[in-house]
Amino acid sequence: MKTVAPSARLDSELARRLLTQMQLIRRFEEKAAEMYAMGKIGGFLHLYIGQEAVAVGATAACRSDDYSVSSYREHGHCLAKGSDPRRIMAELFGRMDGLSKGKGGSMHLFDKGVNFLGGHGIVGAHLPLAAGAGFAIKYQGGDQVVLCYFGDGAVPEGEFHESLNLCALWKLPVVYICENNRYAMGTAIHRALAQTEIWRFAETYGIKGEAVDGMDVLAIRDCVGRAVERARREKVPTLIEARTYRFRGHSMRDPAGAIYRTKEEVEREKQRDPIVLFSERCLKDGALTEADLKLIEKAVADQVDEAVAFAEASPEPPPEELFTDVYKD
Amino acid sequence: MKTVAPSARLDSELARRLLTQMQLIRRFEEKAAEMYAMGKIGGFLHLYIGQEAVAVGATAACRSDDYSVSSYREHGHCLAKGSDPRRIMAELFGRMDGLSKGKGGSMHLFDKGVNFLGGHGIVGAHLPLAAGAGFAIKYQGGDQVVLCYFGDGAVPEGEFHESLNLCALWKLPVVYICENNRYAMGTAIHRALAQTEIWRFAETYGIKGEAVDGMDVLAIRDCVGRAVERARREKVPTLIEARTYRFRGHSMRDPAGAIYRTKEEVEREKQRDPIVLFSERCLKDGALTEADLKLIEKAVADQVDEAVAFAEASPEPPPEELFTDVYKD
Amino acid sequence: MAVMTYREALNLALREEMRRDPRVFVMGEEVGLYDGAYKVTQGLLKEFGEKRIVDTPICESGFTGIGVGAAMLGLRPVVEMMTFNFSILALDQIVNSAAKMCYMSGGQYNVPLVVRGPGGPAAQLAAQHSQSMETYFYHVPGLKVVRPSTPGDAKGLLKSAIRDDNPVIFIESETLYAIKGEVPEDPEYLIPLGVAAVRREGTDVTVIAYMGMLYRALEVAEELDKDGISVEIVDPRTLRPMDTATILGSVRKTHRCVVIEAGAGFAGMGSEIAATIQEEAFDDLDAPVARVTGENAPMPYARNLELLKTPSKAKILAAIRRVCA
Amino acid sequence: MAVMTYREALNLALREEMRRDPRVFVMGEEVGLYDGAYKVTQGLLKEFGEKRIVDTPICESGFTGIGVGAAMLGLRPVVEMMTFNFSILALDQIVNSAAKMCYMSGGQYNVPLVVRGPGGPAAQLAAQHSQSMETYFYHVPGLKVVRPSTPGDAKGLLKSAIRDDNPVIFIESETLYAIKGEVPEDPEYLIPLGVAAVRREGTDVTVIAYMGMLYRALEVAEELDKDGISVEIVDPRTLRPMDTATILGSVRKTHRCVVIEAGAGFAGMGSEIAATIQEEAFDDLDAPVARVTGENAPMPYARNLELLKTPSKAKILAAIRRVCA
Ligand SMILES: Cc1ncc(C[n+]2csc(CCOP(=O)(O)OP(=O)(O)O)c2C)c(N)n1
Ligand SMILES: Cc1ncc(C[n+]2csc(CCOP(=O)(O)OP(=O)(O)O)c2C)c(N)n1
Ligand SMILES: [Mg+2]
Ligand SMILES: [Mg+2]
Repeated sequence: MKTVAPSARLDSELARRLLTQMQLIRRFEEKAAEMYAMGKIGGFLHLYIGQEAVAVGATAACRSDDYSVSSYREHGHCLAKGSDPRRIMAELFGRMDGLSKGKGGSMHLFDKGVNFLGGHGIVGAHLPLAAGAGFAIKYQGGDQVVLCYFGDGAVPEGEFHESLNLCALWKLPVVYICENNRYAMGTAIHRALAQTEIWRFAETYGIKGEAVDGMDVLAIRDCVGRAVERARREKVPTLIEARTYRFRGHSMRDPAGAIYRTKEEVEREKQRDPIVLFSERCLKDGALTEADLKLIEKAVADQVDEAVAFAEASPEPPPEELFTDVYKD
Repeated sequence: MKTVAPSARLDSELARRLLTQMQLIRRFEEKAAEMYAMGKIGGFLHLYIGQEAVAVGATAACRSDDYSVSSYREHGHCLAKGSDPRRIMAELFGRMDGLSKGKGGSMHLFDKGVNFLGGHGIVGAHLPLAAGAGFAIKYQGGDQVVLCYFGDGAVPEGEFHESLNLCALWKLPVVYICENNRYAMGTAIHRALAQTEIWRFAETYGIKGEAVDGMDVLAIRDCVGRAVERARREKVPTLIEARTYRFRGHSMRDPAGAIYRTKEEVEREKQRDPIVLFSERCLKDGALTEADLKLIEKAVADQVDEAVAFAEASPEPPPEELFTDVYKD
Repeated sequence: MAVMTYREALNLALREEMRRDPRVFVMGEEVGLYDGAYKVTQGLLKEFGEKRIVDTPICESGFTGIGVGAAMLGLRPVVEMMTFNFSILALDQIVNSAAKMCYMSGGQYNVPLVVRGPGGPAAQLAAQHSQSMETYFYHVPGLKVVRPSTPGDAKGLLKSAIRDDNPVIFIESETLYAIKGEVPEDPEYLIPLGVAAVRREGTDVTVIAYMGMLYRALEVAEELDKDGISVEIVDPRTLRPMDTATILGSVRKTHRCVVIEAGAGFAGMGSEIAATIQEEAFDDLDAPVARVTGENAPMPYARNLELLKTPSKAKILAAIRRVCA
Repeated sequence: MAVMTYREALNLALREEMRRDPRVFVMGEEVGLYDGAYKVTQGLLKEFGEKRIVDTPICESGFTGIGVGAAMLGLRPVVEMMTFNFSILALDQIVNSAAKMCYMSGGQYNVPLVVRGPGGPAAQLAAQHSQSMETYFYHVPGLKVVRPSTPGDAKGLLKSAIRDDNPVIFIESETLYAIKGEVPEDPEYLIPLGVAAVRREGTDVTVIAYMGMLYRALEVAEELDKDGISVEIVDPRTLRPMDTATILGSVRKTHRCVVIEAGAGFAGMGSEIAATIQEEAFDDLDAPVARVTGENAPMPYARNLELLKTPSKAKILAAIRRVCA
């Protein structure tokens, strides 16, 4: 695995921003898990806990007019992109003030306001969509970039290959970020892929591939930053493999995630909690103080409480919403 | 491109067999083209002319209980596998004595008697079928091998990736032979693939990849022979890229094939006619004489005439055949 | 006769058929080590080992194609779709390879393949994960399509599907896995494909329903009994081939019919059944065949909208009353 | 009014819309350098250049997904399927991405995408290349499905499809590309989606047919005229949304109806139309709605069997006589 020396000096503003975002995602999802247990949220709920550094680091390398698109495990990517946590929570609650008026739910968060092209439920299916967004940017003469997040489980799907080939062939400004958390549900990566060094798939297509420590928000920011610059200037795609771990089960219905991995493994990985690692780094570097950390913690907690209150107060979508948005008039 | 020194001494029996098969395919298809022009054959007719060395060389590296499966351009593969030319011609004529009682036609030749698993019309779709045959062989404890022929146009399809990954992951005895004739219909390979050295796709999956001169029947036999041995002994797949050229248009409906390639290019490539090359080699080596060549030519011509006569004489399938074979009882 | 869950009945059918025939194997995502995403294959890895219980990567087209290829060589694969929603990625292999192979080869290569897994509406799984997928299959010559509504049927039909020499699409339901019912323990208990079941006898109206909708219809029938409307309920069990004779027989007796269908209504299974009934039993009908179907919208996530999307008891009741008026 | 072929009419529609709106682009296999496998896009590369006429590798799911993604960002892609048979590989992108995006996003992202190309029976192309693919689409909420039967419709409907803000499945026919007809040259000639056309007025029986079957029906109608049977022919033009009002209006007048469909009959478009008619116009019917459909078998290669597979004039004639008896 290639790792990257974190940038020498850590700016306080940046540190605060990154930590706040990671904390927000963490607390938001912990709360969502609670709400799920209480029956306020239904369906599938896939938590991003443990992987926060990827979304936050990657998004930090982008401009706000860049695009992101993700799978069903997309709360973190959507929050990092700048969506209003209140509207996300309302969406999870299936309420009218949710991002999609409650019609999408946890797996299908969309926020046009922040160029978040959605959470998609069919594994692998959003990789071509990202290529399409890249195609449109180039067609329109823009210089934005598309970040496409997906799991290691999407790599064996045909659309992974089709998308990489098309992006490489047509030189599209897409950064594919595979969040390799080592498992697709219960399937460890070596049981799914003949090539477990996912970044190496890039080689064949003649594009740049890179592996990065997915628990190090600054390393991710740097790595994605380079890819984004390449994409913006040269309109070329990159495949990044961010090595991370999901601390929870696959979804709330697989709470332990304990059949296919040992408790010891999970405990060991939790030692590399990206939020703890970054907090320590900030303290050590003097970028943030213990008091700053407390403040962040508090602000985030308030934001999450507010999100829940907002969601609770939001009405159910009215019955006629069943039939709106099937077509755009 | 890796090329392989042809085996030192050329055995007369082998020479006769390979040349006869290549000639048979060539003359059979020339006749089929005639029959198509006369309206005896309908639908699509994709000729293999120019590529005969691949099917013949590859099949010569196999046992008769090995399997082959191919695309819609499969007359050559089916003939090389040992199918009765009369029954193939009857199939092209849509007659009851055809391999599939006239229900499959040119794109869907099947011959269970010689382990020919069919011609398949959806580009890329038979690559997983080959993997499935390999899976079954291993499951049943057999030591056969599956040859899977496909065009360069199938490489950008998702199933190419899915199949290579599965075969590499599960160690299935399949030899994938990409007949790179440089065009998928009118699309030159560099307009379809970010990686035009198709054999290099093998690398990522950790399997052996090799390019071979698709106009040299002995080189193919050697190259496929090595792959078949690996598959038989170690149950591992191989990806072979056979570099060849189709002398005719994509199908009889694209007779010239002249929009997307120059006349000069076609003429130049025809200089490397695999049958001419091998005939010369046989003469030079003394494996065959001019008289032998004439005899072969004559025998093949007779066989093809016989095939046409057989097809002509065969009745149309009776109306009730519309409803048989929809299900097996 | 044992009482067991629908899930256990499927599991038992798989075990029995695997014990009986070494050519039968199970393949799919999470079927082995994880014991099945919905635990239908629980314990099979332990009993039969990795050779016959095969965990796959996520590549539906690839592994379904492997199933087809293996079937051509004489194996009898049971391919699990984690949910049938994902079968759309394997549709080419099912429609163009599995369903047509026997025909294209003039009967040389048949494909004894079962593709099974849960389908239909599930709780708040939204537009992509809560679809009635049978519509992609029952139109296709060369396929058989089964929707088993009870634990006993789950066992008897799955066993028949596995023994069938043709590709069978076998769509279970997440919402039925936990229901209990009587299941014959006889390892030769087979329910032939293509035979409907009369779930309830009645004289005034025929209701056709399967899976979750069948249970809703049964409840409605009880309520209507009090009002003196006697409802006969027919469960087709197999959608292709459809047991038209049983359906027509019932309608010729009751002269009225309501077809219920969870999926979107336009051009669904209900359309076929209604069209056939009016074609074959026009003069027996005292009222048009009514359809109660899912609304013509994608499945929404919000619980309140979701409830509106799928036929409610109230809607079913109203339709029956209407045709009986 | 110019006379041109169906193919030319499509070509003209594409040109006009591309001139009118720079967001419109064409993408697919062989659409550019090769001028289209069936020459529908002939000359477009020359006029619009490589940026807007995009040749793709063979990867239907990939490039259709690119179309959907590009549409989300405001472009208006016209994706060609070389033939619709191959759309089955892109079905997930069409059904789960394109059709549901607007709904799942609560109206934020709509997908103004056209997927077009030839479909339906073609001469001796056998089981995999000669399928009536509309059945995979018209059931799906969020899609519109068009089958244009005449050169004029080809132009007017394709232009409407391109201007529509929703995904439209536009299935042409290989066997119609060469037919000629009148085509308005007005670049604002638009035929709204969802409006059927009465192709022939008559009083005794309504025949519903589209594409090749429409022409067969028209011939049969002429023959029946001699026998004093007056046939009205309705061409739905759009299958989703279906113009039920026009169909019902006609049936209420003639009291009899025959639906013709090239594809396999079980659970096809004819089923939906027959079901709707009997539901909505039961008391107006003097006979059951009859269906004449393709036989329930894959498409055979042999010419004689192929002729038996698709509804013949004789079968259509017999059905009309039967309902008029
Ligand atoms: C095409 C498809 N097949 C199967 C599924 C069911 N499924 C949902 S998530 C998942 C595992 C995906 O794993 P990975 O891509 O590694 O992402 P992670 O969950 O680890 O974030 C599976 C099999 C699906 N949603 N789509
Ligand atoms: C999935 C699919 N897409 C498109 C086609 C139409 N088509 C038939 S052959 C062909 C070109 C294939 O080229 P290649 O794989 O290189 O094989 P070759 O014809 O050169 O032997 C295309 C696009 C098809 N049959 N299947
Ligand atoms: Mg994963
Ligand atoms: Mg080629």
